[in-house]
Amino acid sequence: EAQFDDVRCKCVCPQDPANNLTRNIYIKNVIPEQCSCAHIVKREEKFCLLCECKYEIRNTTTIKVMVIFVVCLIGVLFAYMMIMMCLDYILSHRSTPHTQRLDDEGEMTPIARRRGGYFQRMESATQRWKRQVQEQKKNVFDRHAMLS
Amino acid sequence: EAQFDDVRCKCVCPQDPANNLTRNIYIKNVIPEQCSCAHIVKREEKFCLLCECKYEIRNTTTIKVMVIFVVCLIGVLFAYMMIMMCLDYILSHRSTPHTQRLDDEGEMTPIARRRGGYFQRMESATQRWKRQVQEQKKNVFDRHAMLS
Amino acid sequence: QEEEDDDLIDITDDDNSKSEINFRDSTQGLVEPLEDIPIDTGKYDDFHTIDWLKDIQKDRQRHKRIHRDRDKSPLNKLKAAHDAWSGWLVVFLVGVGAGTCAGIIDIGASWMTDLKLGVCPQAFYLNREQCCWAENDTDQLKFNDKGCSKWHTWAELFNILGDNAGSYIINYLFYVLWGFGLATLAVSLVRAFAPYACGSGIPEIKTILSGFIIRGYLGKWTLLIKSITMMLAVSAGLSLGKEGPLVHVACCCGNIFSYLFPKYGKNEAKKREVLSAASAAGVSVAFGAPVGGVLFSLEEVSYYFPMKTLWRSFFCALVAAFVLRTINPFGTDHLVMFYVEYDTPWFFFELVPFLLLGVFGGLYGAFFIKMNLKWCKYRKTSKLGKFPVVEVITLALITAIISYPNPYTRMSSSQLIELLFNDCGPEDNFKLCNYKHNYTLMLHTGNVAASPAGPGVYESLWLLLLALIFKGVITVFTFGIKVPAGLFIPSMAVGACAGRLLGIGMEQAVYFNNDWGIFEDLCKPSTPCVNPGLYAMVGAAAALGGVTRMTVSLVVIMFELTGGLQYIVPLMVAVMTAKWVGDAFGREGIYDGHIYLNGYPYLDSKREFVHSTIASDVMRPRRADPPLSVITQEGMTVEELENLTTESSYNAYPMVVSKESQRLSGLVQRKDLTIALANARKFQEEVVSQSQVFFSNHVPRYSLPGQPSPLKLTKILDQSPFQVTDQTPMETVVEMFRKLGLRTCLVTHNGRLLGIITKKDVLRHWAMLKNQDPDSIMFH
Amino acid sequence: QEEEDDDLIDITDDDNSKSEINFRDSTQGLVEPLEDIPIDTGKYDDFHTIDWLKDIQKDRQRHKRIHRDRDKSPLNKLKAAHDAWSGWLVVFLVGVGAGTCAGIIDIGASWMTDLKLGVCPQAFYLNREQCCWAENDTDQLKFNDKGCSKWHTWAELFNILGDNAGSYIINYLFYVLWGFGLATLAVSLVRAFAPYACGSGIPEIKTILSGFIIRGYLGKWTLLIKSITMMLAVSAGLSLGKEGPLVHVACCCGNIFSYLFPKYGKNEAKKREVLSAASAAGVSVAFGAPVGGVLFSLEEVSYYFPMKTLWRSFFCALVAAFVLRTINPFGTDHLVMFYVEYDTPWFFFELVPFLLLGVFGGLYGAFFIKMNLKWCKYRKTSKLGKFPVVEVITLALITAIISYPNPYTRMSSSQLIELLFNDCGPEDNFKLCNYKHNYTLMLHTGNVAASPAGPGVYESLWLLLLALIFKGVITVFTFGIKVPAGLFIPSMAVGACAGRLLGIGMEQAVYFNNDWGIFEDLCKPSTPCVNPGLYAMVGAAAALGGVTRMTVSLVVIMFELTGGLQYIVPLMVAVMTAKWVGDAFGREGIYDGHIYLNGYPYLDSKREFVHSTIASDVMRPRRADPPLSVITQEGMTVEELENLTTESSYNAYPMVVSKESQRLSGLVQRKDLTIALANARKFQEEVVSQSQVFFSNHVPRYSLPGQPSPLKLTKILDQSPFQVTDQTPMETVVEMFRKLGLRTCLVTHNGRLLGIITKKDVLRHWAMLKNQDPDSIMFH
Repeated sequence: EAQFDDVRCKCVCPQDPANNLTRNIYIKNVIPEQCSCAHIVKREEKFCLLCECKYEIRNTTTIKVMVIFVVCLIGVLFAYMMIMMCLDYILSHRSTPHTQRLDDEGEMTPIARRRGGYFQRMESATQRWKRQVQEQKKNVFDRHAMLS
Repeated sequence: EAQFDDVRCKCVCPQDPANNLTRNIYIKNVIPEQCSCAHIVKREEKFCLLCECKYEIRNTTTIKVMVIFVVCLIGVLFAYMMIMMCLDYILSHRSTPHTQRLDDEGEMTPIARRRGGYFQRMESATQRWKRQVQEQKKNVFDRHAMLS
Repeated sequence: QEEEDDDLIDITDDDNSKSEINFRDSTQGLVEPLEDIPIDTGKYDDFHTIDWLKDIQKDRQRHKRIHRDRDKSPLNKLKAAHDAWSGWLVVFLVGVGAGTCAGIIDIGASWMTDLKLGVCPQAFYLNREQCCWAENDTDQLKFNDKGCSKWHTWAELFNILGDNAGSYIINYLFYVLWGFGLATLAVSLVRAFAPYACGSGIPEIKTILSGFIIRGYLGKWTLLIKSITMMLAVSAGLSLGKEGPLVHVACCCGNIFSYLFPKYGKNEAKKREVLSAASAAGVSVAFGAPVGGVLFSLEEVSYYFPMKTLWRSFFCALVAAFVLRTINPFGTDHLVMFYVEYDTPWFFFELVPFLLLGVFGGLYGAFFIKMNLKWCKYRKTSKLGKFPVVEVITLALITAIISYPNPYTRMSSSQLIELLFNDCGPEDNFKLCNYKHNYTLMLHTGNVAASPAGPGVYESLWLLLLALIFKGVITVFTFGIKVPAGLFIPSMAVGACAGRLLGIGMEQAVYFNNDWGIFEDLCKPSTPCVNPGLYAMVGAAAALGGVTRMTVSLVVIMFELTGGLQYIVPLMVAVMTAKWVGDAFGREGIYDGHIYLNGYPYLDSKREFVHSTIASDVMRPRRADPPLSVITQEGMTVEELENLTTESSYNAYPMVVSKESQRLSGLVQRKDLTIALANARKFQEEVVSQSQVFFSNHVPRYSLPGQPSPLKLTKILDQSPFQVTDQTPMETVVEMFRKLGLRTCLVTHNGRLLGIITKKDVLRHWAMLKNQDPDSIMFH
Repeated sequence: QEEEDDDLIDITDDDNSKSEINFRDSTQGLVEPLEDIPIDTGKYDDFHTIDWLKDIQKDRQRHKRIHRDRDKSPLNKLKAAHDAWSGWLVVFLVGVGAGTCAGIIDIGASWMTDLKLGVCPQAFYLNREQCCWAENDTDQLKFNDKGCSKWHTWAELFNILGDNAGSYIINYLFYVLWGFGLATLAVSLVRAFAPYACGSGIPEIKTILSGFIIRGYLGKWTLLIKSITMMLAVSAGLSLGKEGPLVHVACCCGNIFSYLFPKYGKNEAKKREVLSAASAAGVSVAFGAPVGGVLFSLEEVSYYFPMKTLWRSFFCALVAAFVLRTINPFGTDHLVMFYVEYDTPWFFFELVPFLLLGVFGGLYGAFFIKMNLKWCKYRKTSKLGKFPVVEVITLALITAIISYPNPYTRMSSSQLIELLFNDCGPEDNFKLCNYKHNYTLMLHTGNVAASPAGPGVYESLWLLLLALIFKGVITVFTFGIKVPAGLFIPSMAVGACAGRLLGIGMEQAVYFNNDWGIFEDLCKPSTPCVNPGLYAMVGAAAALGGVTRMTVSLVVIMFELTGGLQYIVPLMVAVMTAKWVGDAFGREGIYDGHIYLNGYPYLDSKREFVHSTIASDVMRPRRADPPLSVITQEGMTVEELENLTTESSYNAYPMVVSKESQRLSGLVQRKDLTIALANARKFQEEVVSQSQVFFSNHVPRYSLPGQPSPLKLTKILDQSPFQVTDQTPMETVVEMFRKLGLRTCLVTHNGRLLGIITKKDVLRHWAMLKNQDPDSIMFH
């Protein structure tokens, strides 16, 4: 559809209420060679000499990709946040020793260990990250030692 | 004379050899309100729309004063330099003890002393300045220790 | 130890400790008794101060080693070339990274901002301006809240058409709801993933660049969350800008990319060179002003700024601006943000209103700084600080509810600024440009002459005044909430409103009093005379200058921003006046104010130390204190040293030749000592508690029978500590700390050790002299 | 003592010594036995290095005193206000002075330059352009050696009309004669009145700003003679510019005005702040580029550049530019020198030719630096140096004779640059713009499309190439002769020629290969594509960058100079390439080269010290030397001290507690010591040769009968000398010398004094490590 094309020729002309000319912007999708007042505005030459025509290019694909990327990112982060909150909620409502046991179990099962260091490293990284976020939270939100 | 007035209106128009228009600069002394293509170039409106008119002001008095000032300054310096060179030449061709005597005399006469500290101070300043120029000369021209 | 560090290191480097060993001494691969033990030094703890000179020395040694090895093999030659090149490469990458981030943020934020007003159903990803891109017959769409036929407001989407109360209410409701939703999302994300992502970031970056360590502050999560929430917060309509946070984002890029190059990633002092360049890139992409960015980095942010950094900063800023321009999805040619097209001259008499704008800027800046710091202090100490999420949401709701009715607050602040900066051409037909033009004269001369204002302009005046007051007040409460929040744009908006108001006033005054002496000579009827857009520009610069107290960089940013090279004198007049007026009420800018509020250990390089104390007044121990814990060069046992390290909490211990003479011989870092002792216990079995420790080279060749074998720890002794005499004036000491980037300095008298001064002692002393609470400074 | 100083002090200050006494101690009006004697310290000898920290301390004490006395009386309050304000006032005055000087020089030089070609009989004071100011029907007068009817060439003045051989010969003859006469006058004036006025001045100003004293270098005679001879030298047609010397002139203004304010006039360190600002003003008026001037001062000239100086420099540069613009006698609106009007975009593929221009600039820079330094060295050492006047005159004759036939060398270099920077509009009808335009298409689209070149352009190509070679070679011999000579303009002219040549080549290549892939997409037939003017601009920047190795400041100067904000990337590419290519052949720019050639004691703050020596390698005494001359705290007699000061020539003596312990207790300046001893002999009758001198406070209350009364000299003892340990790496020591501006530093080991390092020791050491002749450094 022409509306969402990536090129346009835009001519800006001054208004002249005396001659009933209130319209002053003229836009068309044309090839660059045709981007001149004579083609776009279609008025007498004298009027055209005061107009300024500019050929403009945009890139809707970039916009589309980036907006979708941002929306997805926000979605994923939001979902992750929700899951974490739910997990926290569930975990905090279970008894502590139970959690402890689960964790130990998870770390000790030979299957898990056999599945390779990757998951372990991943998990320890996550743990570390969580601890770090906790630390940051403490500094910023609880102790107000920073960024206040 | 209009030629050396301080204002002008200058219109620059494109050449158009097709219509035998090779002249492209139009200059006139007018009041600012009249500095428009219509007044200066006196051509049809279509041609005028491509011209650019500019009203310019200069200050010949400043130029005159400054150029005369500079010329005088150079003249004075040149004369002083010549006098100094002549004096140096004369002094260096006299015998040294004679000069010595003259100097002593000049410094010792009660009249000179009575004439006040101003001349003395002046003279000592000049002496100091001369010594300094000698010093600079030695550094720059003889020893080539600086500015080479 | 390891994990503390890892959160900053984003690539794995397994040869970490190995290279450290090599670095310290290439001959000490094997562990021998009496030989030194490999120690992994050079890492700093969180919230500690770095030692610039030692870091730079380390880098030179590393450089020398690479240079020396260069001829050994082609690989080494390649390594040397890579090393020489990596300084430029890293700033290039940082520039690309910062430019890309800024591009994504610009697109996302502009789209999300327009989401409050409506959508483009045929292509949801386009904002209003882009949606109406090829719409014929739409004029001044940018400054108009009516859309085009393709763009649907929320009311239209629900089939409530026309200009009636129903559609107004629906639109109002959606505006507020979106504001609420986006703000909630922003603050929750910040809270959940990266609390360090909130705020403007510039005070913290200043502190970090002055040599402080805040782990995780420039990490990848901060980058991600700050980028995302910045868009959300701006779109929520809160009175904040994305320019300050962009500097933080660029610095995150700088930190992350510097880990690709061990030269920068492992050396905190070198890393700060990259960060200086990154902050220049941040401003460069925020405003499209590369030169201004470099000057901002130089004037406002950086602490040590060698010439090499100047060149690299410029390169980095240019690359970033160029990448952003290349992304250029909106089809505008101009690199800069608020491009103005006019080129009209200004007149001498206009310096008076520019001066007035400067005074306004200074007063507003002083008011803003005072109020904002008070409010932040209140937030910090009262119960309000317990509800950061609620605070943000409430503020978003209030802002949205008040903003919508006034078209000048309904549009985003940067749109408002752009609108106010522009002059009114004959083709503009929105209210602010509602002048009674004489079209015949205009067509004849080609100039837009001064014209009397129409009713639209008068209406705009009121709305602008309201917008000015609202923005001026709400920003005080907004700056400091727990979402990313810059104040460049809000301050500029306030100043631009004031400037435009004064500009329209001047314009009309000149038009109606055209026969006055001064106006008659200058303002011919056919030529444009007073340009209200220029006043808005000058006002914006003045307000921003009053708030941040920047001068040169601000003027350069403004003239790059607007492309108006000839308005440098008006801008300068206003900015300098704003600074002087602001300084009369308090010398510190908003960033310095926040640094003091948070008690960061920042030794300001701009302020002069004007007191006449001497080093012995500042050093520890004080008169009443117990004597300094010192180590003697020889004669102390392992046990004694271990007790020393556990009992006292000093970071470094001076070493003397003997307790009696107290002649200074060096300095030992506590961290090095503990590690060295632990290693010795672990690897050298013959070392026992009673082993004598030797820091000098006078180690007995063979240990006497019956005596435990000695331990030699020469390597951890710093034989070149900085020392001053007790009579040295504190101004000299402060200069040394500032210019050389010292951490500790020893005080001697006639060659005898008297005490020790650390950077924090200096800060505490200075705070005390300024009658501040010295304990407010954050000392870890 | 007095007279050495007076040559710099241009106002009389009789209360000089009095205020010095007050300054040292306000209570010591009366001379008592055992009390200290007033000493007039704080003055430096010619060719000595200043002590920054002590000077700054002195200023702070002065400031504190004024601040303390403020409430005593209204007069004191006024004094305090004046003191606080004087920093801004002095830079304001300097700006006004520099602007005025530049205005006079501009007018004078442009008039005198045209004198070579003819006169304006009706108004002899007008140059050609101004003479034809209101002449209708004169086109492109500026770039045309034909005058108008009012302007008479010399041939016309002698009634030899028409375009024949006779008039050509007469004009040629006058051209050469004027060149000869003006050059002779210039060199004689320099020789007779102010030999320091010759050269560019920038290397010396760099050295002075780094803390060196050259008395008379910035005096009023230098200012006068440099201003006058600069005009003469430029007008003589020599291949030199007036931009570098303008920096020197501005610094002279800075020095002279700083004597109006004791705060600056009497404090060498503070005076250098004013000089930094003045050098910014110099560049600002030279090019009309205030921001570029500040960056030039920061990047190239200044040594210590605190933030306060940045603001003041900017202010000063702006004031200077503004004054110059206000003088504006030529009726041009543009502040800048080479204003270009075009705004055409550039394309990616053009970066390749820009890069080539950068390479050319780097190569030319390397060639120029090498050849010029060789020639200068030859001049310095051979018989040529004995005939400076003959050299200048010969060079002027050669230049004039070769220049005249080629119209591009006949015009002045700055006119040539302006011509080359311009694009060819349809209205230009001189040879360089002789294109076969399609006028119908042009009138239709309003654009100047790419067109094939006409014969005029091809002729110009050859002439430009000849001009390029001639200017490139003759400048090598010109820079360094004994008249004021800058090389900004000649270098830019060379680069602009090369750029224009390449630009025309590219333009025609694109026009004739319009169907190639890359060109087809970008260069539409109706739009302008490759702009040769832009290439000239880039080439000029590259050549200047190659010669001076400036980067950021050069780019900023260029983009301010031309008003072309969008060409920052091409400029940057070319300048960085030029710097890198140039650095491959030798790291130093032309100014640094001249500094080393002349052996000024300049401790470059840009180069890194990369060697691994330690302090004990550098300190005196060396292994074979006799031990250091030290003073003991007590026990030495007046006679011993007098012998010490006469026998040894050190500038300072370290003081130890006792000869046995060698524990350091302070430092005594030799000058202070001699004056103090002489004063004691003069005013205190009981002081005899055998009197013991006490530098500590342990003076016996009453002298024992039979023993001469003791002399107490506590005041001259500096109790806070800088000290480092012998193991300190030299890079740290160099940093200390650079950043703190030390003069001397003492070396200790375990608290015992080992030796002393002076700034000159550091320089000598560094020169030795670079395999230079260490004795080439000028040590006074």
